[in-house]
Amino acid sequence: QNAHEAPSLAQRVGRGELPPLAQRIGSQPEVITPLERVGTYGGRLRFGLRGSSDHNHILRVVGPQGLVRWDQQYTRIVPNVARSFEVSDDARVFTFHLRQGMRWSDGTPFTADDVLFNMEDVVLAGALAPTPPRYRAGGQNVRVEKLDAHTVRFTFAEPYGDFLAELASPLGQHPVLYAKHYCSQFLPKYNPNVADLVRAANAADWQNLFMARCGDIEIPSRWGNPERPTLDPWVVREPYVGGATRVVMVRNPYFWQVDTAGNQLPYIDELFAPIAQDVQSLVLEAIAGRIDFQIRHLDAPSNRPVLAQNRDRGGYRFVEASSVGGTNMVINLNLTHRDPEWRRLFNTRDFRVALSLGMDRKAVIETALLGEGEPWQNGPFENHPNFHRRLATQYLDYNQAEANRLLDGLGLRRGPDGIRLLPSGKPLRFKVDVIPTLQPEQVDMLQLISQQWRRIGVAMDVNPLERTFFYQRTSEGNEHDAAVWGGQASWVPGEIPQQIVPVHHDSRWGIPWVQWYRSGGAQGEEPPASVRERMRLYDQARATVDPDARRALMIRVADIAAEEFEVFSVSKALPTYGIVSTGLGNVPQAMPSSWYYPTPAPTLPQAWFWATPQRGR
Amino acid sequence: MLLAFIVRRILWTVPFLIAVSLVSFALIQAPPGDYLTSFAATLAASGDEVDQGRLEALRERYGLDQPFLVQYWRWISGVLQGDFGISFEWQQPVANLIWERMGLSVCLALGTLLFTWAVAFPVGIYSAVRKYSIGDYVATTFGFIGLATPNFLIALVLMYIGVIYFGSDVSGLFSEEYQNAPWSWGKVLDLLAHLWIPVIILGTSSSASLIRIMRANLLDELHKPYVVTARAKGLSEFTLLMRYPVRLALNPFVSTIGWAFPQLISGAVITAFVLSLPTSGPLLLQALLAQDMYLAGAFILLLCSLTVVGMLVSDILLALIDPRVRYQ
Amino acid sequence: MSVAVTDPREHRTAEQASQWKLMWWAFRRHRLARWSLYIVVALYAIGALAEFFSPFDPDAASARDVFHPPQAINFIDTAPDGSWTIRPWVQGHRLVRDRFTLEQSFVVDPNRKIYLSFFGKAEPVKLAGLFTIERRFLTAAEQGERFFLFGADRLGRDMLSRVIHGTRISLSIGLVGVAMSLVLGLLLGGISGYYGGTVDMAIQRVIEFILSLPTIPIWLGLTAALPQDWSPLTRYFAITIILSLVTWTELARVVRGRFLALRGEDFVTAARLDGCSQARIIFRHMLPSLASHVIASITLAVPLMILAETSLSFLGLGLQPPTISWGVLLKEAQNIRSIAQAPWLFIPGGAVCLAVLALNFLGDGLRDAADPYAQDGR
Amino acid sequence: MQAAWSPGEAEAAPVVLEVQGLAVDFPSRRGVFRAVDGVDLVLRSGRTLAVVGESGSGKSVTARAILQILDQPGRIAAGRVLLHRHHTTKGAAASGGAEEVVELSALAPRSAAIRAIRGRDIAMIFQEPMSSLSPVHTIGAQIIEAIRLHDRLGKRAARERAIDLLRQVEIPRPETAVDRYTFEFSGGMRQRAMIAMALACNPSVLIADEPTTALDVTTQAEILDLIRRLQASHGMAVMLITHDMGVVAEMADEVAVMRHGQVVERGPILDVFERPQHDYTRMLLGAVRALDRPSPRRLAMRAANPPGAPLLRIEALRKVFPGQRRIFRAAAPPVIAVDDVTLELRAGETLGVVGESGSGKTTLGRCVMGLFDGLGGRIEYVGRDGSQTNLLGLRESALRPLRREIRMVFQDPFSSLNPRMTVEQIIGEPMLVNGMLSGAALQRRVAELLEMVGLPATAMERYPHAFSGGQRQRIGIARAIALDPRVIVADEPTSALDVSLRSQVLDLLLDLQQRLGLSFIFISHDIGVIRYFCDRVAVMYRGKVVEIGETEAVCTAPQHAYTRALLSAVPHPDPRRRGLSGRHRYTEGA
Ligand SMILES: Nc1ncnc2c1ncn2[C@@H]1O[C@H](COP(=O)(O)OP(=O)(O)OP(=O)(O)O)[C@@H](O)[C@H]1O
Ligand SMILES: Nc1ncnc2c1ncn2[C@@H]1O[C@H](COP(=O)(O)OP(=O)(O)OP(=O)(O)O)[C@@H](O)[C@H]1O
Ligand SMILES: [Mg+2]
Ligand SMILES: [Mg+2]
Repeated sequence: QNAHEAPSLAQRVGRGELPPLAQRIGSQPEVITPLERVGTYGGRLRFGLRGSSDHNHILRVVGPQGLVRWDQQYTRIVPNVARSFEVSDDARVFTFHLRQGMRWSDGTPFTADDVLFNMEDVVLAGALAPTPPRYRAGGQNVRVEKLDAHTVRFTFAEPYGDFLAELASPLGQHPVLYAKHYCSQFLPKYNPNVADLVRAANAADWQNLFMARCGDIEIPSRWGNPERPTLDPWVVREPYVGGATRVVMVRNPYFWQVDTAGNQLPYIDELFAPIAQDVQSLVLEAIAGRIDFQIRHLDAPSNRPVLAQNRDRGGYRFVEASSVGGTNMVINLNLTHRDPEWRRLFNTRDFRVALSLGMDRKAVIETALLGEGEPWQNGPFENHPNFHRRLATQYLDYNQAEANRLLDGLGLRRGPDGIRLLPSGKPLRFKVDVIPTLQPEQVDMLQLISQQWRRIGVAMDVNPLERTFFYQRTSEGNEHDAAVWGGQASWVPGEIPQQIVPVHHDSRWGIPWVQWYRSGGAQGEEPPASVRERMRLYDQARATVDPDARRALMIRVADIAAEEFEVFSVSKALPTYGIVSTGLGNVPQAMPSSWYYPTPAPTLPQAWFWATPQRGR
Repeated sequence: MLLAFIVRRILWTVPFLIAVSLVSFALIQAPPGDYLTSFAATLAASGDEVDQGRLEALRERYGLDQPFLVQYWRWISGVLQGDFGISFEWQQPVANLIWERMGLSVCLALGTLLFTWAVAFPVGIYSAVRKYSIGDYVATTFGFIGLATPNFLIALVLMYIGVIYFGSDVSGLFSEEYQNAPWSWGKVLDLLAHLWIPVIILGTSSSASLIRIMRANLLDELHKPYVVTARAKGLSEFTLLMRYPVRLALNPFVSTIGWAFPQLISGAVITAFVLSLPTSGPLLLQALLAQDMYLAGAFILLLCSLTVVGMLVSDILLALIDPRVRYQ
Repeated sequence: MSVAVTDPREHRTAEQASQWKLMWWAFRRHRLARWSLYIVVALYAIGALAEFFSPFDPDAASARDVFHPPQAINFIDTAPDGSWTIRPWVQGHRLVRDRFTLEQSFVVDPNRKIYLSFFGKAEPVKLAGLFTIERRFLTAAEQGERFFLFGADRLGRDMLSRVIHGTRISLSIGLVGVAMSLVLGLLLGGISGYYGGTVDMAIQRVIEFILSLPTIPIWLGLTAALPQDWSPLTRYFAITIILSLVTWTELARVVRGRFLALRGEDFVTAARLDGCSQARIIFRHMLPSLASHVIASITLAVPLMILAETSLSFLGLGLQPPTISWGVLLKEAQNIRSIAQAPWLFIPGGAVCLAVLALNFLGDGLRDAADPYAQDGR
Repeated sequence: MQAAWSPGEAEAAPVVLEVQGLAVDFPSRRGVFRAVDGVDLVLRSGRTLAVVGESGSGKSVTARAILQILDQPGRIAAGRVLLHRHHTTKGAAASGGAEEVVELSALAPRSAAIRAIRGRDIAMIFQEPMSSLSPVHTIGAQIIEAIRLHDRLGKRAARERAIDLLRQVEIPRPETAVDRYTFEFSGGMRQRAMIAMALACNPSVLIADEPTTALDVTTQAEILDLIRRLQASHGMAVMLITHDMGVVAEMADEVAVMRHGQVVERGPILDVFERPQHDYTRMLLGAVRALDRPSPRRLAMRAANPPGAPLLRIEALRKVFPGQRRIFRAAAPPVIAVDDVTLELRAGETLGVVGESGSGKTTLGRCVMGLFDGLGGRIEYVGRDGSQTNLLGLRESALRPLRREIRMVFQDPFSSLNPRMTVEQIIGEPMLVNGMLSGAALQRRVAELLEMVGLPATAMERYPHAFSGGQRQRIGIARAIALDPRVIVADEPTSALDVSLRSQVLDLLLDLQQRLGLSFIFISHDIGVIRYFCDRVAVMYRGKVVEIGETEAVCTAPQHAYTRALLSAVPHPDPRRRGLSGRHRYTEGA
């Protein structure tokens, strides 16, 4: 095989610091077909990080190198770390074949033992955290076996069709997350003297030390230790730790992907992420041309005019991150409101229909969304296989008269100031909770809606809350009247359809039902029959492998949801735009935008390259 | 005796700091939820989803499900042994995170303090002595414009101007090559070259207020009979001013020293945030917002200690410059 | 026997001016202070009668007018035939928007003149929630027409109306905080300095305690303790009070320092011997000596209080839209987009400056009026 | 002009300072007030010009105008002030005898030229020494500053010189006193510190504005001696502003009499004393003589109405000021200001207190007012209803009603008046807070009180700083009598008043005494005033009462050696007896 490598690595090989390329990538590297053409080596890719809780941004660029991944179109699950996989017909047994000669970033071979270590000693042992439900089915943990040095088998007690999608999601990387030879030293099972290490590192306990050194999927310390061996295209040089001002990652000499010409990926030498605390300074960095690729943090519509104006100065173009479906803002009335009177009202379908008809969606879109958008309720777009017309488009017209008729029909008389009165005589006035810092346009939209609802005699107050308060109040406390949240959804495997079935803490229309579902009926409140039915169908869908069967089940869930019309919203979720430097090649014009995908990792940044060498110093 | 006084004050700081730590711990915990709630909220806000089961497990591991006093005790007993605990967010010992940042913060605060005094003193004296002169009006107007503009807005505008018109970056405290370099002369010079921008941003409003305070207090002293006496001795107006009325007008200045420092540090938080300064401000803010309580607690405790020292210095100086107050 | 020795050179006039009168006379001579007083009164009038002074509903959004630039008023209306009349009007603008970049621009529409009228009719509103008015200070002559003297914001809302409405909250609730911290600072600082001893010790420790806590956790902690279902305005009021609970300490320390020095003065002793109550000694005799300092620190505290919410909003606290205050307006303007494309959104900052400067010069005037040494000067 | 002074008599001594047609204006709301109106003065080398005159006649303003340190908004409206530098010892040495006349009035008040003259050529002692010293610098620092400003002297040398100066002005223990603060000094000590400061650079011209008002006669005599010595050795010209005709007689070579801003008479001392031309001068001298003997009115009053039962009984009173704790140095030794004083004040009687400066008179007065804690002994006060209360250890609230009955006149009029209140408010304050009067009635009463002490009603709306020293003192008196009290502790209440006014004020007090049965504790160093006004007198020395008795008895047959020394130092208002008094000093143990 005539493989090629980056000049810097070639030098190191020449100096004898590294084994030759063939030994590093083994015999079965993944061959990537570049999007546009075979690239050239060099340069660095700059993207902006924020100082806190932005570790997933690194993940999105580096990619969650799990056993499998989504393809670029977000339609198919393809092998990744695994060379190939097989799924049994009953969707209970999953066999993964690993790559021969593949190595961790420090040169140690990667084998089935690593998978076993990850699963048995860490995940299933619950050593650090309880086993995620993702690795359970039918109330039992998955069984993991090593068939040979390069083959592992996962066996579930029950059918579990969504398992591959779960593995492809950024949360499903556990089976190949930790290098056994390195991380096992922090487990008492492997290292009886772990206490010494703990003391030397000034850590609280071995768990803490393990987390600090080896990280975990969703915590920043995953990027905090340059020593930790990984399977990623770039490895940490300057870590993401508290107070860091930048993160630098350099190419992994053992990375296991090559292009069609046999060049080892990644093309780009270095990831360089300056840390800005404030979004506005990120905008400035972009304008100044100090950022080569960025979607996250910059994608608010309000930034777009400035970014557009400065495209030449910053030397970037826009890249579209198209939404998978759904909407940017779902209004969730709290159907499980603590006050029975409100609960009764919110649970009245006609009331919700009236509110939906009472919104002048066109005006809101025109004003708050800069004219971009289309009236929409919920669910995937027209071109998506899961598209559900009724759910998406019912009650979209602006029809004050009908809304008033419905409300009058519910016996809600208007009081002296034009606000309707509840049966108890209280004015019909409720609050909608929103996080103002998150998507600022939500507040604007709500303000406009509030003015529109006033005309049908409904008083709504916008209640902006800091995000922790919001979360506490709406997702944990169930203390809200109503709340808004984003609702991008296409109901594909791995993604939670929280707006049509209340199974997640973002289903703010029925939090006690979520608790009931998650606790298996032990906590929360038993939901009504229609919700229970949807929960059942959803569980069934998750167990199903066959895409068509699964889709049919999800459509049934959507049918019920459309009938119930529990949540409603304003406009289609619009594509957001990121910026990408004009000199960067192999970057698609558009990419799906989703956490489960997660943007842009499946577009393979490791195959991006600098077409114009002067950029990306 | 001064020594006894200082010793008494220092002894007093111990229970004081304990009380402060208790209250600040309570304040950190006052917002609803805990680190994990905010962790989940933040991730959810970025479009990332978080695993609920993990949260529960972590909550237990961090002891966040324990009663307040138990948690406090866990923390403070560690602190007393020099162990500030672990930052939840970064999984690192807090002590590793704070020192360098705190050092830079102190640098910045010191710079700002010097700048403020260097500006406020002469200008304040000038505007008192030449009351209602053009210079006085100019100083007043500019001062108030500075005061009426949020610091971070100035920062933002400066950054914008820097980028658009000069193509240069005004944020941060170090050039790229020095960011993670070990300390050296070059790095110090680099720091100084970057420090002046935040110093000016932070210093404008505080110098504006000091100017006004100086002016007000000086105006009160300028006509006192003892000033005339001094004038009759043949002192030059300048020496006269400095030695007599200014010295008395210093009283409020000195009273402020006590908290100028910690306040500069905590007041700079948002500016530092906008300018992405590697000072303690942004980290403190994150820690607070994220309810990363040991980290936040350590910062607060440090700031409190600074205040206590500042107060001590301020009290001693107060006694030095005004014998009427001496140990009353 | 009566001993009356009078100095014949001192002409006697029948009326004797009281100190207040003297101060008022002295104040009147201070031209800038007088003008500042007018401005402050005008601002308060505008704030109180916001509905009357603002041409439009401050919340009325309009898609057509997003980021509409400010228009200048013309007073002379020239007809095509060259004749002219005096009638206020503004030039109409047309919106052009780029679908892709969402960038928009307004081009002057030379054929459109929007005529304005003073005291014209407009949609009836409730004035300060009390009674309904139909007329506005300045509106479009034709109902339904819009014009933007201060430009429009991202939702096409009229900035002029918003600034006018913001006056109300910023100059009322915002200043309540100043007043509260003033009262607390004077009272506790005064007591501490006047009595000294244990009281002083206790108060000083409290002050140190409060001062030593960094402000941000206090804000976060205390505001978090506020019930979430309060209306934004109530919450804001409470936050203001919380702010003042922190800010009084600085004044108190200074007051204490000065009181310690002052309380030994003979004139204070004299007041004691005159039988003045302690409150009177503190407020009538000692405090006036601090008048300059107090006035200065009030004028300094005002902008901080008005703007406190801009910092608070960084933490997701503070006053939130839809409530309007100058701080909220400024906070909404705090982004690169406004700086680059809609600088008129910073007009509220100008309003803050105007108010603060006016208050400051007013304070200067008061200070001078109360300064015996400045009585006859100038 | 009055013809009292004929140029032919001009002495050979060269003219050092000349004031020609000086006029000073104070613009005010009611128009321009001309405080000094065409004053001509001449100061000669080695000679003393005494300026006497009515309180408020513009003496201090003239003095200040010379140095261009007028208070705002005062300004020199006309006239010239000329300094003949070549006639001064210093100037002659500097200029080598060449003629050098500096027109001070033409120099800008802040110019370097005039600064070089202030303090060095012309030094000034201010009238109100108690307020004229910086409260935050030590006495020493202020003197050293004056020394080093004009003489190139090392720090140590300057300090030595400061100590020496303090010693010369009779400050006890000057080595420690240099490091003390103004507020630790008694009134007289401050005045002496002020004098030391003025003399620091051996000025050619000394303007002394009532330099001895707070000094007892013994100290006063020493100070006057000191000035005379300097005059002789340096040819210093002195402008001595004073109300004490004794001092004038003792010191002056020439006298100028001022009234209403003008010099109404001037001439050599003998001429003026023996052949006064102006009515005012005659009245002044008449008043001096009247003050030299007991007031006939008082004697008549006592005959008709002898003093009653004891009203105030002071027993073994003791006040110790703890030694100041200092930074970086050992604590100073404590000061026993009042040492086992036992006194008794009867109803309707006036008890004089005389004594050396710093002997604890003011402290005694303040103890009676209950202004100090940590006192030893008792102060028994008999209320109107005959009840007895020990004032010591009473709480502030319990003292308040008593303070309506016991009032005080402060030694330092300036600092005892709130600078930010108008005179109306100051005098009205006690009546207002005690709920006696308010509104227009209060204003009328204030006007009445002002008139009683010889101030016009227009004074009401002015602030204290715009008055002359004597006028302020009278404001203080008006405030004390406003409440119709039973006891007044008056601390040097008439020291700044001219003689005629002084007797009028004393008569006013007698009048009140008669009407209200008032009792006085009257602290003064002016033996004349004591004799005129007091029934009994207590003599204090170093915190102790060394002698107490009927005034006449004490004055004519003093028992204690200190009293004898005191009386021997009393200057006589007769220039022909100058230097004749067999003055001797008393030192304890001697
Ligand atoms: N700052 C001022 N503003 C207005 N008037 C003033 C001011 N200073 C002094 N005067 C007036 O000028 C006049 C002269 O005052 P001056 O102090 O010279 O009197 P004096 O002769 O020294 O009296 P005394 O013997 O009482 O000290 C007084 O009537 C006084 O009221
Ligand atoms: N606050 C104080 N602290 C320390 N020592 C003081 C204080 N006040 C007065 N003294 C000292 O007490 C002594 C008596 O002072 P006091 O003022 O009673 O004297 P006096 O008799 O009134 O003198 P004079 O006639 O000069 O006014 C002096 O030696 C003085 O230095
Ligand atoms: Mg005088
Ligand atoms: Mg005295």
